[in-house]
Amino acid sequence: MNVQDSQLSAFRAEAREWLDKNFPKSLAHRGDEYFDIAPRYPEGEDWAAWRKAMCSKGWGTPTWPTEYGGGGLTRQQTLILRDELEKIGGFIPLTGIAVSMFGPTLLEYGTAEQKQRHIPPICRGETIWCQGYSEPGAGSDLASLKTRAEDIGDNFLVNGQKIWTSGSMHAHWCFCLVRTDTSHKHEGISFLLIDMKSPGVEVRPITLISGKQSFAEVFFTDVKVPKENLVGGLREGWTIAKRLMQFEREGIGARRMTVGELRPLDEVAREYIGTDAEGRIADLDLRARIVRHQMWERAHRLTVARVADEAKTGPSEATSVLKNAASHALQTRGEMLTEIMGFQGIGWDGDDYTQTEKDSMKQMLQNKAHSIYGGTYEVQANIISKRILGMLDHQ
Amino acid sequence: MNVQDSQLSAFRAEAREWLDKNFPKSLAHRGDEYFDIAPRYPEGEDWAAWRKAMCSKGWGTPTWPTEYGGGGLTRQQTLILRDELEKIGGFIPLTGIAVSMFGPTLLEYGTAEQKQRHIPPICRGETIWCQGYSEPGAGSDLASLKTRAEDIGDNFLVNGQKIWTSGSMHAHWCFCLVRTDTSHKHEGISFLLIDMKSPGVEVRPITLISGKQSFAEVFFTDVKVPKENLVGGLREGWTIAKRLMQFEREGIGARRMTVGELRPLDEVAREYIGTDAEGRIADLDLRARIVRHQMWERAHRLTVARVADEAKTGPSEATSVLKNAASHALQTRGEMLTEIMGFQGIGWDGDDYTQTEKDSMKQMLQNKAHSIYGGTYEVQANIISKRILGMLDHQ
Amino acid sequence: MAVLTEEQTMLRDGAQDWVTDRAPVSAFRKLRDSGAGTMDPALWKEIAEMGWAGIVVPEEHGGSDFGLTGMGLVLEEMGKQLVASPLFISGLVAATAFRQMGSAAQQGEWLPRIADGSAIVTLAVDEGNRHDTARTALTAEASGSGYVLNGTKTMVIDGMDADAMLVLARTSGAPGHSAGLTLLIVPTDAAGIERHGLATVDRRGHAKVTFSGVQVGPDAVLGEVGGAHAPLEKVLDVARVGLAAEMLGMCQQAFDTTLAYLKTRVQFNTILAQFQALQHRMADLFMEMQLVRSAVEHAVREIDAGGDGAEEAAILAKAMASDFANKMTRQMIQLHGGIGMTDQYDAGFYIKRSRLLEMTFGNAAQHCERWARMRGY
Amino acid sequence: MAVLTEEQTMLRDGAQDWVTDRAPVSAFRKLRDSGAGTMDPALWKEIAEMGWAGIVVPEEHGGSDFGLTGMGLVLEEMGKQLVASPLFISGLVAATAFRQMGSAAQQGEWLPRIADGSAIVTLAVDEGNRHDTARTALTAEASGSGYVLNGTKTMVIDGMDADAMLVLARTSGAPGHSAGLTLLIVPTDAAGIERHGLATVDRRGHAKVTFSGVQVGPDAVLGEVGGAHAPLEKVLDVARVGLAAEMLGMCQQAFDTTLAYLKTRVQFNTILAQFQALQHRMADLFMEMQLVRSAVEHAVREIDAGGDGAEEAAILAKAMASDFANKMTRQMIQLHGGIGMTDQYDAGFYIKRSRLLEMTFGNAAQHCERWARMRGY
Repeated sequence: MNVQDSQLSAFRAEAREWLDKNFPKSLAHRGDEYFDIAPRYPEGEDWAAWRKAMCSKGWGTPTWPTEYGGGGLTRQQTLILRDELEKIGGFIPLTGIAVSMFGPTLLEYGTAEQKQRHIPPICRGETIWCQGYSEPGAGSDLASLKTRAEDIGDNFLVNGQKIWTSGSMHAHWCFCLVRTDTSHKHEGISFLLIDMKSPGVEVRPITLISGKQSFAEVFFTDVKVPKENLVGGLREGWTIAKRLMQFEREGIGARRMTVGELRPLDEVAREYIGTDAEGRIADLDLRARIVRHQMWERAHRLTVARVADEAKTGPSEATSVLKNAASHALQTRGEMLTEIMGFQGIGWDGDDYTQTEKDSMKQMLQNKAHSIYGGTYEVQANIISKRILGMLDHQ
Repeated sequence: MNVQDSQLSAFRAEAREWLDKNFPKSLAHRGDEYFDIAPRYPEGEDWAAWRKAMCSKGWGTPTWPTEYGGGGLTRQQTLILRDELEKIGGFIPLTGIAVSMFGPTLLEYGTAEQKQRHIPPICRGETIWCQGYSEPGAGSDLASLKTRAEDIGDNFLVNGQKIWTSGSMHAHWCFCLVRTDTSHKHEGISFLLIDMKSPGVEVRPITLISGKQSFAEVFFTDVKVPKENLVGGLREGWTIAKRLMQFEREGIGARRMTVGELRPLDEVAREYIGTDAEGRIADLDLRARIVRHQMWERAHRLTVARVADEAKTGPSEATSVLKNAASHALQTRGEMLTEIMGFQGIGWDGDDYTQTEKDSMKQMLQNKAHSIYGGTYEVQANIISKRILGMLDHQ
Repeated sequence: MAVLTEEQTMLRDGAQDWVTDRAPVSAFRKLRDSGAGTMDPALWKEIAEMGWAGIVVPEEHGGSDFGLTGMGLVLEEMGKQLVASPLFISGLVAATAFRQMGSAAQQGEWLPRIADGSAIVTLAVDEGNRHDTARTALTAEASGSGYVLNGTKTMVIDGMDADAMLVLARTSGAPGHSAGLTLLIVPTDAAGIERHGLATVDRRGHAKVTFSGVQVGPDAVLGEVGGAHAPLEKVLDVARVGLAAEMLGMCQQAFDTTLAYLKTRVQFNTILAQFQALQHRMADLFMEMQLVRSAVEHAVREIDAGGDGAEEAAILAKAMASDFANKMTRQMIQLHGGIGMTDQYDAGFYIKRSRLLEMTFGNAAQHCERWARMRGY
Repeated sequence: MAVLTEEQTMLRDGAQDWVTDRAPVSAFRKLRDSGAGTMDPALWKEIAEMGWAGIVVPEEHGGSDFGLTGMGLVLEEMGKQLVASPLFISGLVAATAFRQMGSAAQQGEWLPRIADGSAIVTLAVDEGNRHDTARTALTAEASGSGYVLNGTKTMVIDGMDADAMLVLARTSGAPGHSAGLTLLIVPTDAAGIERHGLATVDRRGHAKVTFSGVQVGPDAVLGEVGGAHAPLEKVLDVARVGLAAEMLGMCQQAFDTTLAYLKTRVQFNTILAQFQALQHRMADLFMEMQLVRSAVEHAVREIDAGGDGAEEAAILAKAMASDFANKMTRQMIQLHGGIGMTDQYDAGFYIKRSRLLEMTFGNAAQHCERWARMRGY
């Protein structure tokens, strides 16, 4: 055992002991509830205590620098922390785009003042951020955005409309792509931080096919934004946005199917469909598909781990691969769960269905967004073929 | 029952009686042998007698006009004839591209002299034709062909190289696309009939991965072709070629998996893999896939029949659909047969494998060409999306 | 599309016009948003007036006897716009059950009322998580000269709007046995019946029905006591093909809507329809849809021909239509992108309705299993 | 690609250089065309001299004890160029069998000779159409202090070149039972053995071997009499992961070759790589290949770790690599078009070799079945 290994062992022992003392047993395997309703946090003493404990230690954002309230852990240490969490059904009590996308980006591109102002509240789980990227009519072609920010001296004057801004109903701040120059497409974009309490900001929730309202439209009408809220230089917004999207894809692709462990499909199938004399799931066609799906899911998880292992330095190019493979896994699982639950799997409301059953249908529908947001499946395939495989432009 | 129906009933009775008298029982369900070695015909008295009987009646080419030796049957009558043939394990003893592609095209575009000279021998099964279309380097982009035909008075002087000319080793004649004008791509092409015995024609067989030599390269070196062998006008070759390719796709897509009935995969699986206590194929994953495959194959056959039914007049646009669906069916079957036969399915030579076993491997490999020749799967998808669905050019 | 007779063409065109005009998907949206109910009685009245409820009913009982060939055309058109009506369950399924299993008296009593739309009759067969008639546990015990019914049925189609139900009950044997099943006609207002609507994802009128000592007379039995399984399976095969026709229409519409969207939506300065990857995906979907259409049209013919081929054809049609409807509705959303995910767009209605139809009267996997068993493997 | 240690990197690079330089696929073509044999003894000598035959052999027996982690890297490189050599069956499988099941004496006798390449040892387990050790019918009857073997084995890898075979024989029970199986080491020149080469599609050295009263001593038995099934399955799992590594290499090469072809071939005035439909197909293949790579590299690690995860990991690797190799080799031909169909191009070699490896020691479907049973469904 070399020096590094023994240090890691020591860290593992320390982490285990600390978690044992601090993780409320009542929350074991309840990460999904948490995840599901992010970015709002569940109420209750244990939830608050756990968040407070983890955030004080900086482990809500384990890899971020300690000077801004992060944990300062290495990638290896972080893996160990996650491993120990998983063993006890634990989870990191911070989630959402501030932690997974905006924070890392601001740490790279922000000024010292901007970091000092915005990062520590994120580490403490206090501020909720939303992303002002997509616009109606732009779709996958993000850079065709039209929301304008006009220079009016000390402030920018922002006018326009954003869509698909997740969590904007509860957000304190919005990081926003705005057009400061109409003569260039990509080079005319800037990256602005907007206080959601500013006059002229209006939020209208969007109802999805799953019934959820996790996204909204945001309207900006003559909103004044101080110039100190510009991240990077004028017209450097697209560069920052691309970096942030890389974090986003990584997050979407790399994240486990949920924070906790999902119930294996075969177990659900045995319950809902039953087994034959030899103990096999009675629907043999389904049984064969469950196997293939579980294999895919397992290989996807292994790939997430491999990519994390390989990408010791900087962002990995594999994020598009991970995202598309995850879409496939998630959506197949959703469809199969509906199929398995049969007449109990197509409920929408009422007491005839358990909460789990109703959730499974809604989740199946909601999952369809996984291959649309953060760059569609098709956009990812473009990225893979062009950037990784070097197949040039198709036009 | 209306007049038309009663006429068709009468035709059915007549056909049945005639077939009963003329079809040699010894050939029942042996259509595949025939098909397999086309365009050469199997030897033996019964084979010759059957060909002679059918060709004399014009039923080798049932829909062609009687004046050129065809059967003059309507589409409905032809379907009845095929139906009655199938009932007794019979088959039409003419096959190959002269019957399925070249003949119909010449009937549309040829002069009276050309038809009188070339069609009757085809109806009698006497001449074998090959297709001089593809060239090395052209691939799917057929119109980029380079073989030149120079006007030298009474003749054209042909120089160039063709590839993938199936059956050219045995062919008497070749219908050939040649370039008579280099200043236009599509409009510079003409359609020429070339006697394969002409001086300067050389044929070199191509060995395929299946070990078969059904294709060859054909080299033309200063070959003189009389001008009366030009079909259509100068530079009208591409129009004729496209019409012929439509017949080709129709033929490839519409043809049954073979002339006779193939052995059902489930039967092969029961033999090679065995069954469980409930009589199910012991390999349950395979069993599920066999079902899906059989359903696809069945639906494909029904589609062939439906398209024939719908396309009362003129060629159908559905040929690309039929061809791609057939590629899928054929190739899936080939792969599954190899899988089912297991260690007996991967033999190449020797007495350790039955002929059927060895053929199955070679067929699996040979089938891979189905989605390549006659317009690749991708070219068909282009045709479907652009011509049928109107999705415009992708560039 | 199959070659149609003049009469069939008129029927199809009439259905197309009526659906487009009177019952487009926006009408269903209004119905859903209003929360008023799961079918629109006014539309049902129009449907009945046009004679569609009697399409498979013999002329002597007031129908037009056009068979499934005719009904399939109407259901396909209704499927396109997701029309919510009891035409399928009453006009096709119940009518077929009476034709094939009912006595002359029962036919005389029910078929005219089904044909003119004055009675809505549904089928109550399912009990567990998935369709499986043999597992029927609801009992019908002999009592006096009639029977007493006890048990619960679920997924009773248009059950809240029905006037009567054809109830599959066990008169002998144990759940799992196909012998001992009996089909009985029971009015929904009989004493001891409790119904409540299920809030299913497609927001149609499925009901759960509880039978507590429901008394019926001896004339309630359709066909042989204890021998309902085989004849009912034939009725269900007709129902499955009807569902397949509805799903085919749904798929055709989902495809057409998606194609139209791709032809107008611009991304990266290019109309989406110009992207070759999307062209090829649409080409593959179109190809598969052709196979499904062939399977459905074939099944319709085989059912009407009444021969041995009907069972296989019904299996094929239901399995392929279910699989393809699943795929097509997924692609409808994917190819629409974000807008397809919103409730204000119709794509969600298609995927939700599809998931339900896929499993109604047996899903693709169950029919694949039937296919294998029918062929002895 | 997994993060490698310095030693592993050197091994992988060495293998890559040697394969490219000495044994590219053109070397295999020459071997096949010559009809001289199914392996090149000169190449085998070089392989042995580089120490690769001893990679999984303990140092005390002349090996380097690099484990499957090391051997997997070499097999992957060899898979890329379809190198025909007994490295897999002798250097990995037989060596592992001796390590895991052999006595100290047997290890001392065989492992040094396997490691230095002077002995080629193979495994004779298969008898029927498909891999299934429990179905073993070849008998080993006690005779004197030893055994007499009667029966036939097929698909014996490199059987014509082997000096000895590890033969799975039935000492009790009936075919179908996993109890009663015994593994014995038998020299190929023993009296009563007849071998002949099978002309398989990949043109490698598979043999059929007939045993007619072959006499062996009591020291021929590896491990327990009648108890070979479980320990042999562990050896076979190592073999399966080795095959998966070879298939991964084959797939990687098939992918790279196809990608390079698409980047140079022009159609309709456009380089094929510029067609979006082909870009997306390659993107999907690349994605799936990443999953396969993860499964294979994970299995290699689990095998070397020797824990409980090895079985599941081996199943996953063999099933996924088999399925993907099938798909990738099909696409290799399709995307090459006509040239891919010709024998003069190498694509045919890849698809042929793939079909054989897919079913060696159990195909994807069989491993899917194992997966389900292992999880109790």
